[in-house]
Amino acid sequence: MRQVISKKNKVVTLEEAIEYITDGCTLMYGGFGGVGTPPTLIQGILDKGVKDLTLIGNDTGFPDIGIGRLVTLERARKVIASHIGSNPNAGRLMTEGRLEVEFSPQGTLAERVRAGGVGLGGIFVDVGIGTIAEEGKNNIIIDGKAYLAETALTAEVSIVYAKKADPLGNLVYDKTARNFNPLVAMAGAITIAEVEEIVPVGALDPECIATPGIYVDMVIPTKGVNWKWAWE
Amino acid sequence: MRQVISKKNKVVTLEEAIEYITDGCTLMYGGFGGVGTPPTLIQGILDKGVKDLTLIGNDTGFPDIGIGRLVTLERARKVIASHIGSNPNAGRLMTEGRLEVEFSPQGTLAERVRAGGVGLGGIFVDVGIGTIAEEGKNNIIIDGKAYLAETALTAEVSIVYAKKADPLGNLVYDKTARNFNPLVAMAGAITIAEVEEIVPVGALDPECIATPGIYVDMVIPTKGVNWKWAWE
Amino acid sequence: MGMGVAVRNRIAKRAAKEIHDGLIVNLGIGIPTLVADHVPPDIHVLFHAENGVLGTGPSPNQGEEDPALCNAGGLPITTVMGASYFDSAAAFGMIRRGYIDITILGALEVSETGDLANWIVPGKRVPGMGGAMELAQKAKKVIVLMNHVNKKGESKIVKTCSLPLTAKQSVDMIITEMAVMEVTKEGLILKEVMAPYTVEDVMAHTEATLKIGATVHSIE
Amino acid sequence: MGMGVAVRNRIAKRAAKEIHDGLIVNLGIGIPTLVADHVPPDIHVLFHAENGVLGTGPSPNQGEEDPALCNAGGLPITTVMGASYFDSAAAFGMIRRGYIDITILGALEVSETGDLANWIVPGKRVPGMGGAMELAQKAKKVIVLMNHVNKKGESKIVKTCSLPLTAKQSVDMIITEMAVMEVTKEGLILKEVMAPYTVEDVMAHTEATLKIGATVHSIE
Repeated sequence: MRQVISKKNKVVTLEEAIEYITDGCTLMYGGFGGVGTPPTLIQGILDKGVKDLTLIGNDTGFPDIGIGRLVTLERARKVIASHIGSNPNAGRLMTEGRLEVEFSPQGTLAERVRAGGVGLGGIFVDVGIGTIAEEGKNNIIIDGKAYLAETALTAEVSIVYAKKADPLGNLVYDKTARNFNPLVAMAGAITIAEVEEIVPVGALDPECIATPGIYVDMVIPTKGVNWKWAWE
Repeated sequence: MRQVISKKNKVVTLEEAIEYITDGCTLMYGGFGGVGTPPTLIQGILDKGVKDLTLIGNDTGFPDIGIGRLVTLERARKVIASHIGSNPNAGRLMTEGRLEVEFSPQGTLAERVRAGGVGLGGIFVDVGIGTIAEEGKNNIIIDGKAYLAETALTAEVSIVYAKKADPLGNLVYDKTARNFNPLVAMAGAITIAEVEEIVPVGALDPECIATPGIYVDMVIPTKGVNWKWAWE
Repeated sequence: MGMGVAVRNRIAKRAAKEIHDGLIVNLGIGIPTLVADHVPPDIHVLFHAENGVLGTGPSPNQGEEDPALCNAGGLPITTVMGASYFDSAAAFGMIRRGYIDITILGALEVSETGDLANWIVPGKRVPGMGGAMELAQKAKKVIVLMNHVNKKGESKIVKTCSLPLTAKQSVDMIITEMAVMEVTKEGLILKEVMAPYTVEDVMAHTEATLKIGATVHSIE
Repeated sequence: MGMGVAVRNRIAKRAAKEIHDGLIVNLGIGIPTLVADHVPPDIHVLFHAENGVLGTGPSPNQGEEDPALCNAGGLPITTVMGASYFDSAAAFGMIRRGYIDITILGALEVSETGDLANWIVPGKRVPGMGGAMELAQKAKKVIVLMNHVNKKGESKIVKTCSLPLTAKQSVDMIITEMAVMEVTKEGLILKEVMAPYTVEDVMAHTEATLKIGATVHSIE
């Protein structure tokens, strides 16, 4: 589908973007506790009724915040994340056998997503040695030290949230709403960016572009956050 | 030695910085064809008479440009790089058996340096499969596909060149003079940044800092490039 | 943690004493978050949050929160001069590379050799490890703040962890409402006792082999 | 490459025809660098350089060069609106992930199955592979621009490479001063002949099994 998208003006409607997110697909999402997760795309996925998703992201948000909304409404059959503690629905569904959950240490998860995004097969890392996190993983010894082989993660579709985009898909983020977004943006075969503001080509400082447009296929304007933050 | 360096004001003199670069040490350097290689630090190393260096960086510059000056004057016993073609002295010394050279594909080299900088053991990558670049490397099969295990690189001292620094060591770079610098900055046990301008804490946009000061131990002001570029 | 504000702050205050000038510190959620408030203003510390910021400052005033500026626990923060933002891979790069001088976090169990368990209760709660494995394994100094005993009154400081580990031999110091203990090569050492508890109280509530330090200070 | 400016530009001009609207293109040093000058201005192309820039523009005027703005060959460049700078790891991330639509580079030898050798002459020159392995292995389309024969008059288009490989089965198209050839599943196909050379000239100077395409065009 990638070929039909314009490389010169990537701005599309929500409806056009949501077409690419289909039942059973692998969906990677930016955000950390919901901060930096694209609210309008989440709503669009909910409204379209997409189901059986494999979700890949840092966490499962909160019950009514971020990706948590999809988890709570049982739109996912599997989640790969570093923690699900802030969304009790995820834990309940896992216990009930209705949601498969694969955990990675947070930094390892970030590197697995990045590795997928930059075309590596994976990384080796010593985090989790001596814990159950090493179960089922290849060991590799380098200079007498043990490492775990951690495989790259990619997705059919990645969704990210940014502060500004130009029509070429160049992105800048906003403070800690950056988090996993630049990594997730690289790892999707199709990447959709929801942004607060669309600026003309040339308006972004080339030194400060966090995600070059090469990684972004579609840009949609956000309708804003439609949930209440936990601290509110 | 790291402990004696102030974390609040990392600005030191060239002489103080060069103390950390000693005979036989492993020295990693930023730059790509000399662009982005710190000229004042190179001059300081030459003047101090440091020898038997193991150099790690993208290339060996030109005979009288960048790291090439150290190579030409036989201050290195080993180089790990992706190419040495622009400095015929490197090739000559290698042929004469006076300089050991280890090649990595450029992107693999960048990732090996980054891996060292972010505390990974290494990466696995399929670049170079079916060529002599795979000799002596561990193979790993993931989902039926072959990858090479490429080990992380670190250095005792890293030297980088940046446009601006604040006293905390936060760095921003200048256009394509960025290249390997942010990676090299992370991989040194001691990292010295030579910069065009030192600005007060708070003057750099927190969104645009390419190298957070956590990675930088010392900052020195540059005396400017003291070589003629190949195109001049 | 099921303890009052005064006790939580007392633990946080004691932990803050470990933070010296020039250090880089990562605070976990819960009591550790309170530690920042107890660091004297003349001490220059850079607080790191693993979602992607170095140089966090005090909590914002109510009504001045920025939803795009939170710590790893999702709570609104501010930043100090010289702060920087980066992605989570870069944030964990700093952790794995060993640049975090002190990490302060909670625990379910700590063993006398410094093993840490804080991410899973088999058959009950499986919240996931988040960034705790990296922080516990890689920070130069790991300080655990927690209740001395669990809800059943059982010691959380044990000979051997029964829960799945977060990291082996990683904890350096434990601060509870009863005591301050250090994990050393010579074993787990009782260093300080919090009033009104006595050395005997602490020993009675500790399953691990706890050696009494040469000088056990009492904290009022 | 030991050929005149006119011939070099002719090869570059032919290569430019492969560049369509919307593509992302990486140009190697030597003749490939000239290709940019032959792309019509109404074609929107993003040129990528592996040192760390997307969106390079024409060469600067003499005296307007910026030493901090160069291509991977170290030559001064400019940028276009919408350009971005990044480090070399990010630059190669784009390459390995398959985002380069076309890479145009030089070669020492190309085999009839598209094997590329361009980084080492054993016993003579060992310049290193630089970024050629990534580009040849990962770009969607690999175009080689080179002399048809080497200095000894021997074909550089061979049945099997004798030099160490840069990448196996990677080259899609070869453009020389004599001809345009494509590597296909059916073998190496002669598609175009550059005047004044004839099909017979090309066949006589090609060691590889070269099949004559259904319609061989002649380029004036």
